[in-house]
Amino acid sequence: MKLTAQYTGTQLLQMYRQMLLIRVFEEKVAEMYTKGHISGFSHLYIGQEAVAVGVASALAGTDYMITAYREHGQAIAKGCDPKEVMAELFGKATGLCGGKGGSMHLFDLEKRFMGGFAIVAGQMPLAVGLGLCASYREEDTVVACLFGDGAVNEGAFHESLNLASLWNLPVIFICENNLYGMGTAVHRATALTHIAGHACAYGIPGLQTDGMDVLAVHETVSRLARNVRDGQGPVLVEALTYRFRGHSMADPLKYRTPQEEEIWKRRDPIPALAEMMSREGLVRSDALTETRQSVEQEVAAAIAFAEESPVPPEQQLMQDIYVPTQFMDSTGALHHQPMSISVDHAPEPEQALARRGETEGRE
Amino acid sequence: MKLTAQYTGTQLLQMYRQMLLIRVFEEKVAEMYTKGHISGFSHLYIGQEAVAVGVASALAGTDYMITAYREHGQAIAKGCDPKEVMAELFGKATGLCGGKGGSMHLFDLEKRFMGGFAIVAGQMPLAVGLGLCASYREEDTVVACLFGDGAVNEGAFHESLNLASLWNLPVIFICENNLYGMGTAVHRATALTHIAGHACAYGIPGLQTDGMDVLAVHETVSRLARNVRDGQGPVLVEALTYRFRGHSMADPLKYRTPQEEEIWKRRDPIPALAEMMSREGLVRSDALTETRQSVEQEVAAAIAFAEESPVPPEQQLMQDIYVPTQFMDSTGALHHQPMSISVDHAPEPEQALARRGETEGRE
Amino acid sequence: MPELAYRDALNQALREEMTRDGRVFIMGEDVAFYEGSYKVTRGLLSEFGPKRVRDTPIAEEVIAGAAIGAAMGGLRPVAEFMTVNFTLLAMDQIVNHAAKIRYMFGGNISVPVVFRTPQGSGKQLGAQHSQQLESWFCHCPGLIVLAPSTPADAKGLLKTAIRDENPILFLENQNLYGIKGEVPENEHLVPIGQANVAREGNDVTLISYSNAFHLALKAAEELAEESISAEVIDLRTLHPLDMETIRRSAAKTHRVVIVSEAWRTGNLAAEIAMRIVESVFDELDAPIRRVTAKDVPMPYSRDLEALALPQVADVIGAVREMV
Amino acid sequence: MPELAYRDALNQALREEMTRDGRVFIMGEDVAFYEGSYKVTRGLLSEFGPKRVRDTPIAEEVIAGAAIGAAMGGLRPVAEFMTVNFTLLAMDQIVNHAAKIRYMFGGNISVPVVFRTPQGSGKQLGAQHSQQLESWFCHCPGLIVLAPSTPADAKGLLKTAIRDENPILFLENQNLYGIKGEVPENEHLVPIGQANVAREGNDVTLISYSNAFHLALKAAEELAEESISAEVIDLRTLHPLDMETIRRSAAKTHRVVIVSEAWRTGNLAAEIAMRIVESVFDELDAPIRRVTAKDVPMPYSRDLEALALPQVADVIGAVREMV
Ligand SMILES: Cc1ncc(C[n+]2csc(CCOP(=O)(O)OP(=O)(O)O)c2C)c(N)n1
Ligand SMILES: Cc1ncc(C[n+]2csc(CCOP(=O)(O)OP(=O)(O)O)c2C)c(N)n1
Ligand SMILES: [Mg+2]
Ligand SMILES: [Mg+2]
Repeated sequence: MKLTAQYTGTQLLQMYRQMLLIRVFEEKVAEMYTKGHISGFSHLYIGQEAVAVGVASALAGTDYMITAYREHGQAIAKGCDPKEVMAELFGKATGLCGGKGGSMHLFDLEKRFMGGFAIVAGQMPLAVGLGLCASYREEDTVVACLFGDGAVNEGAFHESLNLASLWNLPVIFICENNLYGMGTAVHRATALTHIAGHACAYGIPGLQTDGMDVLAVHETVSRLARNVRDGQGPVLVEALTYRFRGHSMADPLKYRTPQEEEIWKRRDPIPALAEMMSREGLVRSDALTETRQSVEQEVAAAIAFAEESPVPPEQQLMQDIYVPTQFMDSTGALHHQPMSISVDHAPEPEQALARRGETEGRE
Repeated sequence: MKLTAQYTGTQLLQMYRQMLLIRVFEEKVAEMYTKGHISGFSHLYIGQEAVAVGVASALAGTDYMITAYREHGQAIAKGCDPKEVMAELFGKATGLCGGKGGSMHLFDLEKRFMGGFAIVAGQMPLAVGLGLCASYREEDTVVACLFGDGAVNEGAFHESLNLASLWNLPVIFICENNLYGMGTAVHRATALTHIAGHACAYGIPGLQTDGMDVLAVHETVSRLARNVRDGQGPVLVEALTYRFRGHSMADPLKYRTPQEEEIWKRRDPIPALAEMMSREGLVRSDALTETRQSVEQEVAAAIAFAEESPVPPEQQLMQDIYVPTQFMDSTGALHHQPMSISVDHAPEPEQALARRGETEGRE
Repeated sequence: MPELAYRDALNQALREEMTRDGRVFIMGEDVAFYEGSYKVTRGLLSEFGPKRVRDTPIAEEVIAGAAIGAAMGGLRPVAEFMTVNFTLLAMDQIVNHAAKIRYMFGGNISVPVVFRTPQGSGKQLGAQHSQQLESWFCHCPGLIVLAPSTPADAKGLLKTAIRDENPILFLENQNLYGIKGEVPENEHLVPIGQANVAREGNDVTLISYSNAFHLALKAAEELAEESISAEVIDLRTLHPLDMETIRRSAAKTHRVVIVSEAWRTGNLAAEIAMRIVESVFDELDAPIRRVTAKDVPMPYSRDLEALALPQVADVIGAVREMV
Repeated sequence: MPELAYRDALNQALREEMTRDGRVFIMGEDVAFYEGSYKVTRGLLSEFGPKRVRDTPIAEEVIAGAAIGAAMGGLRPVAEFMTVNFTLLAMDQIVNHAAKIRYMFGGNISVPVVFRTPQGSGKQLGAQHSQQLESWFCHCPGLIVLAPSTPADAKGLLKTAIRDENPILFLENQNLYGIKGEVPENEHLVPIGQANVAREGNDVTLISYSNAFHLALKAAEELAEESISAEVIDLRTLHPLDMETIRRSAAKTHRVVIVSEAWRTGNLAAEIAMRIVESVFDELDAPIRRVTAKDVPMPYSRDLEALALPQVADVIGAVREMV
């Protein structure tokens, strides 16, 4: 089938640009990590870009995405500003979370990027709760919940899929099966290696998609998202993919063969899309060059922004632990006099405020 | 098919007696509870007797059974002395656990009854560990792990079945599907109500059996036990059954209709077996009467034993918290002088001692 | 003021808050159709319907997590764990998610979830069903821990908790559901972080909460007959601690006994004691005493269980040795 | 004596015990093929084979539970949680099963399981990966809690733990895996329940353990230059506490500082302090000081993280204010 039948050149170029942006961003992250500008754990997404971009491009801006710790690329795909992502990795005050979150805990409420979480499968129950919000408020929002193949073995996976199915919630569970959880191959961790097949235990559809093909992912998720939005309940998607780098920066990668890596690297989703577009004459070759240049500039700007940004001031340490209550400040310290923000008028999360009218109107 | 083809009259009468013993025992428990001799929670097994007896009669004495809190009948079926079970319910020093366990925590190492547990699905990971022992020591022991339909929704169910399958362990997972977890019907708690069907997610066999027919249970479990003993890995059995009483003594039973209860009570496994045996002329009717009398005597003796037994002495309170170590006693208190029992020669669980030679010989 | 049982005061709080705010909903095991295993949610399903009163499977991790996610999305979940023992299955969601989400995301989101659950021992439920875990929850920044001991506070604190923007562990007590007391109607809000001086006295301060508060109160009554005047503080909020009230009382009576039904070692009582020592050391006439449960898994047998738990006589004994 | 890194001392203990006793085996995430994410189990798969060195799925509840079940069946499992943060997912099995099984079954079974896991903060791993949970585990009768701070104790305590019949939380520290020290060869067994007076002194006692012990030791060295003589106690066993050693030292120096990297409120430090106060109150010349982490989920940013954690200067500061 011709791409032109389904996509405009602009759409494709946009997907290409997003994937490339993530790739170049991540390569810079590796460099900055080695230089000591970024610390802690850093789990690169290189090789898996087609999944994040395929998923995000199939979602509406008001749809939620929630995920694990390998999430720099997913955050960018969902629309987060690479500057703020990079600043967060640098631990700077201008980062998405003011430097408090770091690589594993990116978050952007406005973009409905509901967080990177560092406990394997920990985000899955949360996704059910976000789905419940949509269902409760009768919105047509969907929740894309991303997780790794390793998460499938956690109890939280089971409890989440069961409850989402039982309550018919609009959640798209997307397993990025990159064949390994750290050094453990899927077949050594999961009895039923066909992950999409786990849907059988929850009475929901389970589909496999090619996670190295951004269009395949985009199409699978777009189609499913329509059904989910229609109230047909959750689905499980397995995107077959591969991380080109180690689990984290420290991984010596002894558990994979160079042959296996080679096979997958030949399927790199970024040149693959470029080639497809060129083949069908959908982009001029200088458009690709221009894209690379603009991406490199964007990443360089992100680095510059991160480098120049201030570190969080000392007094930030004890801030944001709590939302102040009548007699308690955000550090958890108690005060004798009621504070200006009283319980009744406590600030609410943006989205709750925004939707309040709606909700009240409906009930 | 004629019963005579498969069972001797003695076998059948033994199963009948076991079921009746459990029934009469449980009716007495209800009475003693009402009189205040038994406290805490008490979850009666009345109606489900065919499952415990069908399972236990299909196991060898060296096979393990491990289960939840509705376990009086299961303990008796596995060979525990009704006297000691009743004494435990009375909280007496002569009880199976010296009065420390109570209704939900019966235990008898000698009978390989590895415990009643009160956390829904909490026994399932333990069963995997017991299965691992058998596999590790290359014994042909099997582990029968009993649990309710409610447990299927817990993460522990998922993690346990996956690991047992992955490691090919000799565990028979037996779900007693009595249609309700407390007041919640299966279809309101589990997306895939066909519980045996959950086996699909673990690549293991899943079978349904009639939990109101002791012979059906016996045959299913016998057959599967052979395969499991042969090293074919774990299986999931769903026994369809019904508890004739409430969830516990306090349950007003508002969530079920009298009609539904009637239908199931008509399938009472005890008269059903009696009728089958009589129909085929396998027992004389006075054998049934004698059985009832002997069962009633046995239960009366259990009550007498429990009533006459002493309560645990005060000093028992702080005993058995720890196995003494070199400098620590069983209360957890530290001593300056090494105690007579030194770390190296600490007493070991009976079964470990018994098998030690074997294990060492093999490795 | 009408008299209500503790469970009915909670029920009233839920009903009022659900009426006031359409975002408030209830979820948990057997909370709807079965009306709660302790009947706290009685009548709510029929009043508010299945959308807002939701039965869940027995799956504590997703009960906790879905409630947290719903709170992140702007709803006001009140999730029930049938008993505190089952929070052990949801610890990761409570401690590593609910408590940390706001901070680790730089204050860009709040998690207004209330986890209700009964604690309590003394009903011969055995080791796995007889625990008090408040000392754990208080050792976890990001959580607020409430533990009302009276029907009025049960209502007032639950209403406040539901309106609060923070993740809250709301610890009820299975021994208290039946106790009765006067409960203000409608807008009765008890602030978080305020202990209650439930009885004034001069000779000794008894600090307590939840069911143990009633032991302390009983002890104070009996001590009064011996002309020992005990002040009794009901903490109500366990985290953060109202040290101001505690200190004031300690500085007044110069003697402190802390009563808790949780295990002794690592009990929150030690924290309270240390904070008193750190701030009003010179005011104390005697070392602070702790009256707690013994360090033992709870035995089933009635007699042993009674020995494991602190009794009124133990409180009185501790006071007598001090004054 | 040969010098070994802490991780290699642990490795040696595992190797020796597995050689000695065929019932000992290892299970956990990435412990076999990957050789452990902190390389503690390096070489063991190839030496002992896949039956005795077992990779598991990422499924902490069944890792804990299967280890407990195996212990009940007569094996000697050493189960690894990749970090202590993930024990939150196994809390039910650890607290409601491992710790209670022996008691609730009337002493008729034992649960000889060792749960190894690293704790530790200070590596910018963020809120969900930077916790110390020893205060929780110590508030749980039935468990033994060990936390070695040196390679020699790491080896000696792990060997003892593996031979012990009780469920043991063996807390390693990710900041210590690389430190080196002399380690006795072969049968080196450190008894459970014995603290180590690592440095003698007269003016103040610094009580600590795990990584914080090294802060205390450093502080003692710097204080020596100011002619303040600090005694440093390395607890090694956190539960049960060696109060005898602690009391003896407190009675000698009359001043105590407790150093812990866990959160302040509800920290085990309060328990230790209270026990000292309860037994040698009159011997103390100053209120006991606690130097702990701040009550905050751990921030990622390097500077903020350093502020959240106790530093050598904090220990020194606390001492200076006392003497
Ligand atoms: C509950 C839990 N257990 C263990 C870990 C340690 N850990 C971090 S990532 C990881 C592997 C996860 O693999 P997978 O889900 O396949 O995701 P991938 O890294 O391949 O993206 C493990 C074991 C963790 N973070 N959380
Ligand atoms: C983890 C956990 N959650 C909740 C409970 C409270 N509870 C006790 S029994 C029960 C119902 C279990 O139903 P099922 O597994 O079907 O067993 P049945 O009682 O029908 O034998 C519940 C919810 C518990 N004991 N453990
Ligand atoms: Mg993976
Ligand atoms: Mg059931």
